[in-house]
Amino acid sequence: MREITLIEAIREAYIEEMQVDEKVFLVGQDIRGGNFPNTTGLVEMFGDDRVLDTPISETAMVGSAFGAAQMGYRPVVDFMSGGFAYVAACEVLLQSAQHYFQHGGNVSVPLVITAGVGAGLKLANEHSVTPHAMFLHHPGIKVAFPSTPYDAKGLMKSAIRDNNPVCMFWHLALMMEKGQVPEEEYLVPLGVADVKREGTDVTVVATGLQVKHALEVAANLESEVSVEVVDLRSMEPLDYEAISRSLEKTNRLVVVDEDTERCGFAAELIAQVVDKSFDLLDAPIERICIDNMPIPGGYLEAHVLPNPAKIETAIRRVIA
Amino acid sequence: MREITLIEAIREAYIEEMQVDEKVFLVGQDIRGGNFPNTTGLVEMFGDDRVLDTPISETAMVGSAFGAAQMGYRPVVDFMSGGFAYVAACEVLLQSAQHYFQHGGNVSVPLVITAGVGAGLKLANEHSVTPHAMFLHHPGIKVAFPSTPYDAKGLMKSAIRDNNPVCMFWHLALMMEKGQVPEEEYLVPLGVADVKREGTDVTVVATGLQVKHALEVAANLESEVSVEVVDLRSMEPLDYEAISRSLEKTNRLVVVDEDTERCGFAAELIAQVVDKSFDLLDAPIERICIDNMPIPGGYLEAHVLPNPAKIETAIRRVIA
Amino acid sequence: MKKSIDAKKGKGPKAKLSNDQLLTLYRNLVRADHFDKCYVRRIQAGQLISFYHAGEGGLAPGVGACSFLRKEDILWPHHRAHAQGHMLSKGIDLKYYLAEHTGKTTGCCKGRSSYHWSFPEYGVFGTSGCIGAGFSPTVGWGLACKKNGDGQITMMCCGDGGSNRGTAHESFLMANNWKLPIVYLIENNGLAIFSKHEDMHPTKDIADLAKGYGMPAVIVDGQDVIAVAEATLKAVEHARAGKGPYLIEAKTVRIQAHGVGLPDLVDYTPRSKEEIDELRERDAILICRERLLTEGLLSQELIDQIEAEATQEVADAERFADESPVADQLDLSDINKLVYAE
Amino acid sequence: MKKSIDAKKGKGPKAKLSNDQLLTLYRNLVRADHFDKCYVRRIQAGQLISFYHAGEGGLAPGVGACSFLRKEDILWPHHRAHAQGHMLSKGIDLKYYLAEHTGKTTGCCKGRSSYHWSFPEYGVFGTSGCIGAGFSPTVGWGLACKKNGDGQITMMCCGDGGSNRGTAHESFLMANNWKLPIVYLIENNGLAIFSKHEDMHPTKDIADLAKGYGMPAVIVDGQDVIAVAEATLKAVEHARAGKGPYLIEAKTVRIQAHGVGLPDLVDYTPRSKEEIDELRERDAILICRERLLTEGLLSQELIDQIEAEATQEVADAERFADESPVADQLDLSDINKLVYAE
Ligand SMILES: Cc1ncc(C[n+]2csc(CCOP(=O)(O)OP(=O)(O)O)c2C)c(N)n1
Ligand SMILES: Cc1ncc(C[n+]2csc(CCOP(=O)(O)OP(=O)(O)O)c2C)c(N)n1
Ligand SMILES: [Mg+2]
Ligand SMILES: [Mg+2]
Repeated sequence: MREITLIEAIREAYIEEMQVDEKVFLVGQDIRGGNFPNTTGLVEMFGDDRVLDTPISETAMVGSAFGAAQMGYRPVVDFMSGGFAYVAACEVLLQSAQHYFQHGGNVSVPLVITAGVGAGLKLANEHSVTPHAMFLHHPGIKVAFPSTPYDAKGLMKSAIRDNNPVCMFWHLALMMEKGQVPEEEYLVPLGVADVKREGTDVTVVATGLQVKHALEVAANLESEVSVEVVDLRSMEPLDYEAISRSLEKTNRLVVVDEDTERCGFAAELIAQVVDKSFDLLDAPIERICIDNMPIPGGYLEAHVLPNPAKIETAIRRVIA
Repeated sequence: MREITLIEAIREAYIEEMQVDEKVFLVGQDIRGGNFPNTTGLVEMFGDDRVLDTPISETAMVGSAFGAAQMGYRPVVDFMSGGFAYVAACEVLLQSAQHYFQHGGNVSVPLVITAGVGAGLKLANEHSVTPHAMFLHHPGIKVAFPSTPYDAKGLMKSAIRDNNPVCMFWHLALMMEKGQVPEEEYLVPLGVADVKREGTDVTVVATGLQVKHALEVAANLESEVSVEVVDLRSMEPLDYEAISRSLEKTNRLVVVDEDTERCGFAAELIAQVVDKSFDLLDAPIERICIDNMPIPGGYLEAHVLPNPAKIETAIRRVIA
Repeated sequence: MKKSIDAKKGKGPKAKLSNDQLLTLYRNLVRADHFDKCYVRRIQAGQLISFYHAGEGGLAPGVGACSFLRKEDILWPHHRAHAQGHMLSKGIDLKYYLAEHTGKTTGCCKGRSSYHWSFPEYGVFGTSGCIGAGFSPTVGWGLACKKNGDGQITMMCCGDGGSNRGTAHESFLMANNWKLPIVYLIENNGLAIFSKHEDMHPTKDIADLAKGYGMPAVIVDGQDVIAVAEATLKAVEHARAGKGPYLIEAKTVRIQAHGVGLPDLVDYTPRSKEEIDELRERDAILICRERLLTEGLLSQELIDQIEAEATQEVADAERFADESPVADQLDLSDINKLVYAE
Repeated sequence: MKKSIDAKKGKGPKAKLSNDQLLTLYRNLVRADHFDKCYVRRIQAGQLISFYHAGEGGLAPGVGACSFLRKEDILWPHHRAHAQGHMLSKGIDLKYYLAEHTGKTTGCCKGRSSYHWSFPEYGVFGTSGCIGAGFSPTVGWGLACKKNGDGQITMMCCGDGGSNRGTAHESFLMANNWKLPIVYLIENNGLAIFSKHEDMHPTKDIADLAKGYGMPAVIVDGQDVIAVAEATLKAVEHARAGKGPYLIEAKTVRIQAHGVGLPDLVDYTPRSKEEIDELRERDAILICRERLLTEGLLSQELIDQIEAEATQEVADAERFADESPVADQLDLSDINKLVYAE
C-alpha cells in the first residue's frame, strides 16, 4: 500500500469531504497559504469561500463555525496551535459543547476543531500543551487523537460527518510520519479503539505520539514482557470494552497521556477502571503524563514529558 | 461564639486584609453595590480606588489584577459567577498560572480569583458550573473551596496573603449558612484538610456544599455506619496525608465532588489513592460527581447533582 | 440618568412604514408589555423558575428591530425581558417559552434550560448565560446567510454592557472584513446591573465604535418604536443588498432593577423615585399610541381590542404552561443520547 | 504592499529631541539590527532554540518607542525580532536573553522558556505565546502605575495582527474609563504570518479604532525612528500627566518571512523579489543615518565606531551564552517549589 504522511492524510480527508459535501468548509488563520501542509493548495481547489482566513480573532473564528454549523454547514476550525484554544474557551467549551443539549436537542452543531499540538519543539507551555482533558471535561464535544496517518484520515472524515462538535488535534511530532493509507475511501469511526500490538502481560493504553512510544518500548521489551498496546484513537466516545478486554488478559495497566497529569484523562481512565474492573487488577495502575507544571521550553522540556524510558519504567513497576 | 454567614465571613476577610495591607484591592463587576453581600459597603470604607467596578470585559478585568499583582499589589478578582471565568480562560489558566514558573521564578503573581458557584438555582449550565477541575488541571493556581463560614474567612485571608494565584470560589447554596467565627483574627492555611466528623467504617472526602451533604448522611447513618468526613478545604495544595490517615482507619473511600465527573477532581483523587494507597483499599472507590452532561436548568437539574441520597447509596455500596 | 437623544443623528431619509406595519409595531409593543408584566408577576409569585430581568421601559428596541424580519432571518435577541418582545415580533408563539420558563416538558428546550430559548424554525437557535456570547456565532450566521445567497440576514441584539466584551471587537472585524449581512442592535439603557454606561464606556455613544471598522451606524431614540423600525429597515436593506454590516444604537431605559428581587442601585446607591419617574415620562407605548392616534390609525376601540387580545394571548400561554407536565424525569441510563446529536 | 504614509497625520508640533537622544536612537537601531542578524544566523546554524521571528525592516518602532522610557516604566514589547530592539532600548543587557534563547542556566528565565523574556527590574515582566495577551495585564500595569502616583507609565506594543484580538477592545475600554497612563504602540507591518492587513482589518488605519474610545491617536512613519520617538515622547508626556492612554500606529514593514524557515507568502502566493526590494528602499537605519549626517551629528568615524561597538556587544553576548552551562537539569522531587512562589 502507498505511504503518506499524517498531515497529508488529513489533507486528503479534507479534500474528500469537501468534494462530496459542499457544506464543508475550513476556517482558520493563514490556512490558505498552508500554515501547516494539511491545507496547502486547498484554496486553489475549493475557492476563497470554502477556505477562509481569519484575523487573530479566535472567538469570532470559532463563532463563524459555530453559527454556520447551526445552519447546516460543516465547518472545520483550525486553531493552528492547541494552546490558542484557550482564548476562545467559552465559545468552544461552553457554547459549542452545550448547545445541543441545552436547547432541547433542537439544533445540532456539526463542527470540527483541530490544531497541531504537543511538546518537543522547546516552545514553552502555550505552544506545547495538548489540552485534551479540558475538552473531555466538557460534555458535548467528542475528542479524537490519532497516532497514524491511516487513523488521522479516517477519524477526520468521521469527525467532519459527525453531527456534534469534535475536537481532533494532531501531534506535531507525528506530522511527517509516514504510514500506509489506502487509495480507496474508508472511515475510522469515533469510539473504536485499535489494538496496535497484542500482548499478554501488561496493557498500555495511549493516544497520539505516545502510541508510538509505547510500541517502541513494547518491541524493545519483547523478550522479557508481552506488552499489549491499546490505541484509543478517541477518548470520547471511549471504547471501554477494548480496555476491559485487554485487562482480562493482562490484569495490569499503564496509561500514557500527553497532557498535564492533574485532573487529566489518565486519572479519568483509572477511576473508570477502579469502578468497573477493580477485580481485574493485579497491581496499582501506573500513569505517565506531563508533570504538574507548565511545560518548560528549552532543554528542560524533555524532563516533564512522557517518553519511552518512563513508559518502560512504568511497565516494569506494574509487572514487578 | 458568635455566628455569621459564610458571605459575611468572606466580607470580614476582605476588610481585615484591606485594613492591614493597602496593596490589597478588589476588582469585579458591580461589586461596589454589592452584587453579592461580601462586598456591600466596602467602597464606603476603602474608597473607589480599592473597590473597582469594571465593564463586562473579563480579559481586562483579570488583566487589571494580573498586571497589578506583578507590581506588588494583591488584587482579588470577583468573577460574580464561576462560569464567567471561561471568557478569560487564557488570562487565568495560562497567563496568570504559568507566569511565575515560565519566567524563571522572577515575578510572583499574588492574586485571588473568586466567584459564587454551584448549581441549585435552576439557572442552567453557565450559571451553575463549579469549574474547579479546569483550574486544578493548570499548575500554578491554588484552589480552595470552603464549606463553613470559619473556613471561608480563614482560607480567604490565606489566599490574599499567598504569593500565587489562588482560586477560591464559594457555593451559592452556602452563602447564607451561619457558623461560628471567632472575633479574633485567625488564618486557615491552604493545604490542610479538616476532619469534620470522625468515623471508622468509610471515608467520605468532599469540599464545599458536599461536606454539608456528607455530614447530613453521616448523621443519618450513625447507627449503622461510622462515616468519617474529610473536608479538604483546598484541593491544591492537597492534604493527601489526611486522606491516607483516614483510609488507614476505614479502608473505604467515597469521593464527592460538585464538578462534572469526567476528568474531574474525584478522578484525580482516585488515581492518587490507587497509586499511593492501593493496599489500603478494601473496596472500589466510589465517586459522586455531576453527571457527564451540561447542567440542565429547571427541575432536571436535581437529577445530575451530587446529593445526600447519592452519597448514602455510595457509602452503602463501598461497605457492602 | 435621562438619555439626551441627539435627534439629528437619527434623522435622514426615512424608510416608509405602511399603516399595517405601524399597527403591528403598536400591537407587538403591547403584547411584549403584557408578557413582561406576566413574567414579573409570576416570578414574584414563585410561578416562574430561575430568574427574570424585567423589560419595563426598554421594550421598544427589540420590537422595532424584529417586527419586520423575515421568518428565515437569524436572530440573537437581547437578554432583557428575556427577549420576549424580540421573539413575539419575529412571529414566535411564546407559550413554548413560558412552558420552558416554568420547567415543563412542552418547553422550547424540553424543560432543560429554564430561561434559554430555542426556535430554530424562526432562526432563533438559542442563547447563553454569558453576556456578549452572541457576537461570536453571529459571524457564522452572517457567513451562512451570505453563503445561502438569498438575502437572508442576521440581527444581533445586545445591551450597552454586552458591547464591552472583546467578542464585540472580533465580531465587528470579521463582519466588516467579509461584508456579512448583519445588523447589530445595541440596546443602550445606560445601565448594566448597577453600572452606569458613562463609567463603563469612555464616550457618550457606543455607536462611536463603528468608526473603527468603517461600519455605518445610526443612533435612534429607543423609546420611539417607529424610529427604531425605520432605522432597522434601512439597516436590513443595506445588509440584504450585500453592503455589509450596520450598527444601530437605540437609547432606551431600564425602569426596574436589573433582575426581579435585586436592589436597584446605581454604583452603590439606590435610584431615587424621581429618577425613575423621569424615566417613565417617555413611555414607548404612549409615544407610539399618541402618534398612531394622531395619524388616525388607532381608535379607542382598537386600543381596547389590542389590549384584550394581548391579555388573552398571555392567559392562553399561561394556561398552556400551567397545564403542561413538569419536566422532572431524566433518563440517565444513556446520557450520551441526551448530550450528543445522532 | 508598499505603505503609503499619510504624512499629514504624523505632523503637528514635534517634541524636540536632543543631539544625544538622536544619537541614541541611531545607536539603538544599529544594535537592534546586529542582534536581529545574530539571531537569524544562529537559528539557521542550529545555535538558537525554538523559533525566531526576524525583525528586518520593522525595528524602528520598538527602538523609537522604548529608547527614552524610564527604567521604572512598564513595557510589554512586541514579539517581532523577539523584542530585542525594545529591550535594549530600555537598557536591558541582552546577553541574558540570548542565554535564555540558547537554553542556558544564565538565561533570564533560568533556561525554562526559550523565547520568553523577563527583566522585572526594567519593568519587563514577561511575555506570552498567545498574540494579543499583553493587552490584559497592561490594564493592571497602568492601574498600578496610576496608584503608585509617581508618573510611571506603561508602554504596550503589538502588531497589526495582535490588534485583532478582543483583548484589545477590553483593554482600550478600561484604560480609557480609568484614564490609565498607557501608550499603545501598534507596529503595523501590513502582515500577520501570511495575512494582509487589508483583509484582516476593514479600514486602512488601525488607529481608527481609537475613535471609538475617544482616545487620542497618531499615525507615524515607522521607518523613521525619529518620528516614532517624537510621537512617543508626546504620548508618554500625555500619559504621565494623567491625561489617560494614547495610541500610536507606526506603519512599518516585514522584509523576511514570518518566522525563519517558513515560506514567505501573502495569502497563498510567494512574495516577489520586487516587492521585497521595494520594501527595502525605506531602510530605517539609512533614513536615520542620512538625517543625522545632514544635521552633522554623525561622522563616518562615529558610524564605524557604533558599528564596531554593536559587533562587540553581540559577540560578548554570544560568548556569554555559549560559555554558560546548558539548563538541562530539573529537580522534580519538589515540583511545587518550581511552580509556586514562597
Ligand atoms: C460574561 C458575563 N459576565 C457577566 C455577566 C453578569 N451579567 C448578567 S447581565 C449583566 C449586565 C448586562 O448589561 P447590558 O448588556 O447593558 O444589558 P441590560 O441588562 O442593561 O439590559 C451582567 C454583568 C454575565 N452574565 N456574563
Ligand atoms: C492567540 C494566538 N493566535 C494565533 C497565534 C499565531 N500567530 C503567531 S504570530 C501571528 C501573527 C502576528 O501578527 P502581528 O501581530 O501583525 O505581528 P507580526 O508578526 O506581523 O510582527 C500569529 C497569527 C498566536 N501566537 N496566538
Ligand atoms: Mg444595559
Ligand atoms: Mg504584522
